[in-house]
Amino acid sequence: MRKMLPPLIVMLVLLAVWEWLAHLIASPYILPSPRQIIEKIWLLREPLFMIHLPATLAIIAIGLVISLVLGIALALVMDASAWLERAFYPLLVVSQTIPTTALAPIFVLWFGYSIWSKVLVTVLIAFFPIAMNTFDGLRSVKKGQLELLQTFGASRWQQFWKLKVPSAIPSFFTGLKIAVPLTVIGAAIGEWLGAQSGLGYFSKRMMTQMDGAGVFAPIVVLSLLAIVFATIMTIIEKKYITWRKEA
Amino acid sequence: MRKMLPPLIVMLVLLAVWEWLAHLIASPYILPSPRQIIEKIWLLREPLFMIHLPATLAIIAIGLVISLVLGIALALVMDASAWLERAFYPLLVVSQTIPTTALAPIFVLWFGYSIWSKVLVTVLIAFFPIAMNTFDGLRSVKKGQLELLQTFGASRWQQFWKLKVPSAIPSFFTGLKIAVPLTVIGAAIGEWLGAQSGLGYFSKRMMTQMDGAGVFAPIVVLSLLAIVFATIMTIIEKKYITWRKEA
Amino acid sequence: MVVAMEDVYFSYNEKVILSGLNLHIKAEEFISIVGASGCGKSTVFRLLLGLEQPQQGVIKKPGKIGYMPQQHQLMPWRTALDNAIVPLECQGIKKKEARRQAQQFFIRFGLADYEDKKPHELSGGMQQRVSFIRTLLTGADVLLLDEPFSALDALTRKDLQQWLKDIVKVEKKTILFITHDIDEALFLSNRIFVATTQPIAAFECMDSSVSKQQIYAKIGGAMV
Amino acid sequence: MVVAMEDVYFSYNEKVILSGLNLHIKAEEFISIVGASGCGKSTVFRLLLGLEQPQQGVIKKPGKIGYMPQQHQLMPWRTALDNAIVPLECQGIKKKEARRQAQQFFIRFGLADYEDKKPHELSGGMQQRVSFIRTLLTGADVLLLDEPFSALDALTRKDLQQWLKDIVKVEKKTILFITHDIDEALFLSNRIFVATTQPIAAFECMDSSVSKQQIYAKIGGAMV
Amino acid sequence: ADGLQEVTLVLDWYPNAVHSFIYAAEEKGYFKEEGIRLNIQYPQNVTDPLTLTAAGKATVGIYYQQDVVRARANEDIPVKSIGPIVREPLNHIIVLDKEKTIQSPKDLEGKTIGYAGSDLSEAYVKSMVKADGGDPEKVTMQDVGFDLVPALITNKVDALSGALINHEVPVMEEKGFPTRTFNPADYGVPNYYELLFVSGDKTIEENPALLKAFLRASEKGYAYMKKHPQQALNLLIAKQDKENFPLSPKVEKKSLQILMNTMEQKEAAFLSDSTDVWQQQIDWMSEQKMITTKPQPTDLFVNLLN
Ligand SMILES: Nc1ncnc2c1ncn2[C@@H]1O[C@H](COP(=O)(O)OP(=O)(O)OP(=O)(O)O)[C@@H](O)[C@H]1O
Ligand SMILES: Nc1ncnc2c1ncn2[C@@H]1O[C@H](COP(=O)(O)OP(=O)(O)OP(=O)(O)O)[C@@H](O)[C@H]1O
Ligand SMILES: [Mg+2]
Ligand SMILES: [Mg+2]
Repeated sequence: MRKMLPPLIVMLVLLAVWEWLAHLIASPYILPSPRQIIEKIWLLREPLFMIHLPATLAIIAIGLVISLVLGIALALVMDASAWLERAFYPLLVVSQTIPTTALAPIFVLWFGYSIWSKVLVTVLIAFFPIAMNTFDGLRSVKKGQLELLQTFGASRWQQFWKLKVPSAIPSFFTGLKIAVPLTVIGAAIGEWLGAQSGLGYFSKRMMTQMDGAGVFAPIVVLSLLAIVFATIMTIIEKKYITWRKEA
Repeated sequence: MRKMLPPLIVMLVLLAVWEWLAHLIASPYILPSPRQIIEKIWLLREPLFMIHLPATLAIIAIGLVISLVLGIALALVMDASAWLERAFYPLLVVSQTIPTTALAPIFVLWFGYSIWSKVLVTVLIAFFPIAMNTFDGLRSVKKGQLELLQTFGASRWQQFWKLKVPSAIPSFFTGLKIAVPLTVIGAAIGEWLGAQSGLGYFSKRMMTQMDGAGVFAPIVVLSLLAIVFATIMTIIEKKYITWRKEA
Repeated sequence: MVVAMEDVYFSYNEKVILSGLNLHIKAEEFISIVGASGCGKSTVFRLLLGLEQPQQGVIKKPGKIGYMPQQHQLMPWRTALDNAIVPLECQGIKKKEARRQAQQFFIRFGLADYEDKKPHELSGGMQQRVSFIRTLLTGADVLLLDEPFSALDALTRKDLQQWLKDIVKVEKKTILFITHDIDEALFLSNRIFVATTQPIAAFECMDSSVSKQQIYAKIGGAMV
Repeated sequence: MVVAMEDVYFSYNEKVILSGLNLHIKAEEFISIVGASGCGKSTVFRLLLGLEQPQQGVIKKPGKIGYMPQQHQLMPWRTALDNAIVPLECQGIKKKEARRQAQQFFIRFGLADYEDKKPHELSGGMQQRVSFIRTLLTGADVLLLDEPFSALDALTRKDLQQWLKDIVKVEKKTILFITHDIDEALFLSNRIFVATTQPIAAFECMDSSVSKQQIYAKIGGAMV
Repeated sequence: ADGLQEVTLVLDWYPNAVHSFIYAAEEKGYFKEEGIRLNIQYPQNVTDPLTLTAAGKATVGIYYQQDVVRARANEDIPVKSIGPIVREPLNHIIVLDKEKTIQSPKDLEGKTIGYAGSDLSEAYVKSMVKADGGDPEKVTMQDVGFDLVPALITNKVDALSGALINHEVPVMEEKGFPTRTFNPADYGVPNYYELLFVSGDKTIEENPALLKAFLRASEKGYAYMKKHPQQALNLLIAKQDKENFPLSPKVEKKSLQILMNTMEQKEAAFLSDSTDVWQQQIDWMSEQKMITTKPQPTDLFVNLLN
């Protein structure tokens, strides 16, 4: 567990600075201290972990799956032809520049107040880095290897699975490592815009009460969630992607 | 200009679908039609392009520069040692999971209602893909090339400029292509949280007046802005990064 | 004719490589191609494989060709054995069966202990042998081999030359073989094509009864 | 002794490559190393360069060594000329001056027209020559060359061999030279180190008066 | 299946004391008695109560009077008020009690006022300063986004417009920030309804019976609340506790006390409406150039119950 040391040290330093800052500002409704937040989490452990965390996790899980499918699909489409790349890339850019708040009424119109409008917000935020990085990975396929595979009579399907997928995996993982925290914040924003449960919803409700520690408590839970996910990603990556630097 | 054809066709199809949808919903306060939005842009051209666009552009420009500096610096730090990578990566993840709305009061406390609180929101959103992708690029440096350079007695500085930078550039560009639309939306969100001018501010004002076309008009301008930036990125990339697939 | 080129012109950008090349190879022939470095030997292979398109001329070739490129092009994420079986996989053969077939070659070529190594854990000569095995496993009747033995020590090389010479007889293969080793060319081939001009307008065709010196003389001035 | 290994043990994971190797090379010697493919020749170079650390034993070496790796390792984003001048750049020499110095070699080695080509636009032998020039431009007194001429045609190869033989005399270089071509080793070297055992416990040292057959016999059974 | 008709109600904000009568009616079964299955929604977007009812996606919404006027006048959005809930402004100008230099709106000259970026707030402030004899041009308006209170207590602004006397004020008090407030109705702005039920024209036309039933149930809820304010509040708080969102009982109690006086007036019953209030509002907004056309009050509200 020596690997855990660096993040722990940095985190502790950060918490110390935060605690100090919080005492300096001395306005817990603006910046609560870590101690206050932890107390709040403990106090609210029941609703936080039994009700709101599962609600948010559901959005994250569904959102991540859809982001993956959509992101990979778009990467494949753009990789399939330069024509399609040129056609789709501007669209992806546009999708990133439309504030969710502007689209929220339309989401509600179509999906009502169901989980889907929150999932949609999550997907809208998270699919983009997956699409771009996967596309980047697909483009990094070595020409020599591709040509050789073609001489073996490999079908497009085989070229894809035997060469493109492995070549794209390192970049794909980078995309995933960017997207995972975004699904977490995406879910929170989705709930922020309107929900009946979930950590983002909880945080916003607390904000209307000017309960600083209450605002940050669910956010800290969200952050920890993201760190857990990200750590899993990194472990998988370190374990399976070892060939990266070999020419 | 045959290269412009694919995006134009897709855009036109999309606009047609949108126009049709808008007529179907027939509630311009929820989904205005493209025609209505264009009329609105024309009507509001003076304030949009003379006042609000420059204000937003300033935030985007400053935000992008800071995101670049910060993102690249973090990538370098993480590349410098596995210790630092492990220490910093969770921090970056956390930075992505904190809703700007929760931090907004703190930003305001420190920066007041100046441009800097909006720049901060922009940076917080845009630096992450730059950092992650640049880091990814740095890690893709070929071991054999690095070893050879070391036998030439290259200093760390020389290894960096002669090998790491060129190796990282393709990934860096992918990061940039992800980050550019995010700076645009980041600026809009920043303004959304409190501003006196800017396209995001303008859109929000229109929303409180339930002027659907007015809400979307500045958003469309933002999107076009992002497309212009993204296109410039792509052209630069296509022009200078040609060695990618050669083993 | 199994393989033929009729009046083929090819150039990279402005640089003309082939100007009106004719080439006729009959089934079961073993042809070596020799010529100065950079004269266009590998390019001829690329044209035959359809990886480049001639600006002019006709190319006749079988549907299936086994190609061993000059650079090994092993996939860094696959083990040596799994790199070798790629052509079999492409033919839809199950991995297990494919590995079984490949293992015989690994044993024969002294790589039995290296089946599970990644390419970067192999020596240069080992990488080349894996690439060679991979080409053999295509099962194609026509093989294009681009300097297949250049990274091998003299004895291993001799051994593989003899093995190749024997096997092509038994299995009735047609071989095009690029090499810089004139002895190798003389030992293996029915005919030797010597690239004498720049760009290549025609190969000077020699049979294996000529002497090493005669070929040297034909290749002409060193370096392009 | 310019370069020396004393009782060096080295293994990759469990696989032992060197077991107690001793090696002594005097200034201005030209040493060729021959041995079966995969026996550990390139590994000896990596140890001398400090790219691998011995598990045991002492290695003596000069601060500056010129290394030509078995794979060319050219940077795909640089032109041939700019690849060659990397060592000069690392020494702080201005690009313009560096290019001027490199150009002489490009002309000498028949690459004058290819200065501005990217590596993938070069033939295999051309890439190897660029890599060779790059090693020469390190200006180091000790050069480790790992199969520098393996991709060259016979005539070019002869030409470069002669050139190298002449130049090392004039410039008083110490050379370690891995090759599979016994003739080449005999032609160039003062002494030939033959790897006879697996793992390498010692090199059998022969001077250039021995015959090709004697060396063949020493290398022993083909393939590891 | 249960023979009930579904009514989707989009609240103006998260549940708080002002919604006590609805929760009371729901818990006491008044909606069921009227054949209604109530489905309460919180807005995803501030304008949801208006736009969704206009689009027929929700049956009833709770929204603000001026926005109904403007929706009709400027954007021709088909919504109407079907009954005022809060009959007086709650949106007062708020200053910290310790800020002694601001004793009436004219003292705002040279000060900075934080608001959420709506032009309505701008109009209130300017009208009030002017009516009080000050120069509106000397007031600085600062858009502070959604963080009104933090802006005030960190002294980034000197006063707030857009915060409510029944929510932000008691919350600030609880946190140790007593305040002073100025009612727009006391300074030149005609009295207006802070909150009202709205519904889409189509719903009003096609299903007035359902809306009537809804309003009757609401009236019953209000009557209950009036008689048993503490119990009604407890119903709301219990409901919120079940959702694990603890409301501060102290704040909500204070809030309800303030609200009780505003939901019904001597001459006007709960949910009853009058043309005058609308006409005054239309005139004032037109004066303020917030509307380009002057709609008829009858286009803006209906009295379904009588
Ligand atoms: N992709 C390319 N783009 C431009 N020029 C190229 C390309 N590939 C090869 N060439 C040029 O074509 C010529 C022939 O190359 P080719 O690889 O066929 O030579 P070769 O005979 O195989 O040489 P060698 O024995 O050194 O491998 C060379 O001059 C080379 O510079
Ligand atoms: N990075 C590595 N990890 C594990 N094993 C390695 C690694 N590099 C080389 N080896 C093993 O070390 C042995 C010696 O390799 P080396 O490259 O030194 O051989 P060589 O004598 O240069 O052979 P060749 O003539 O084929 O180039 C081989 O068995 C090889 O499999
Ligand atoms: Mg070649
Ligand atoms: Mg080697």
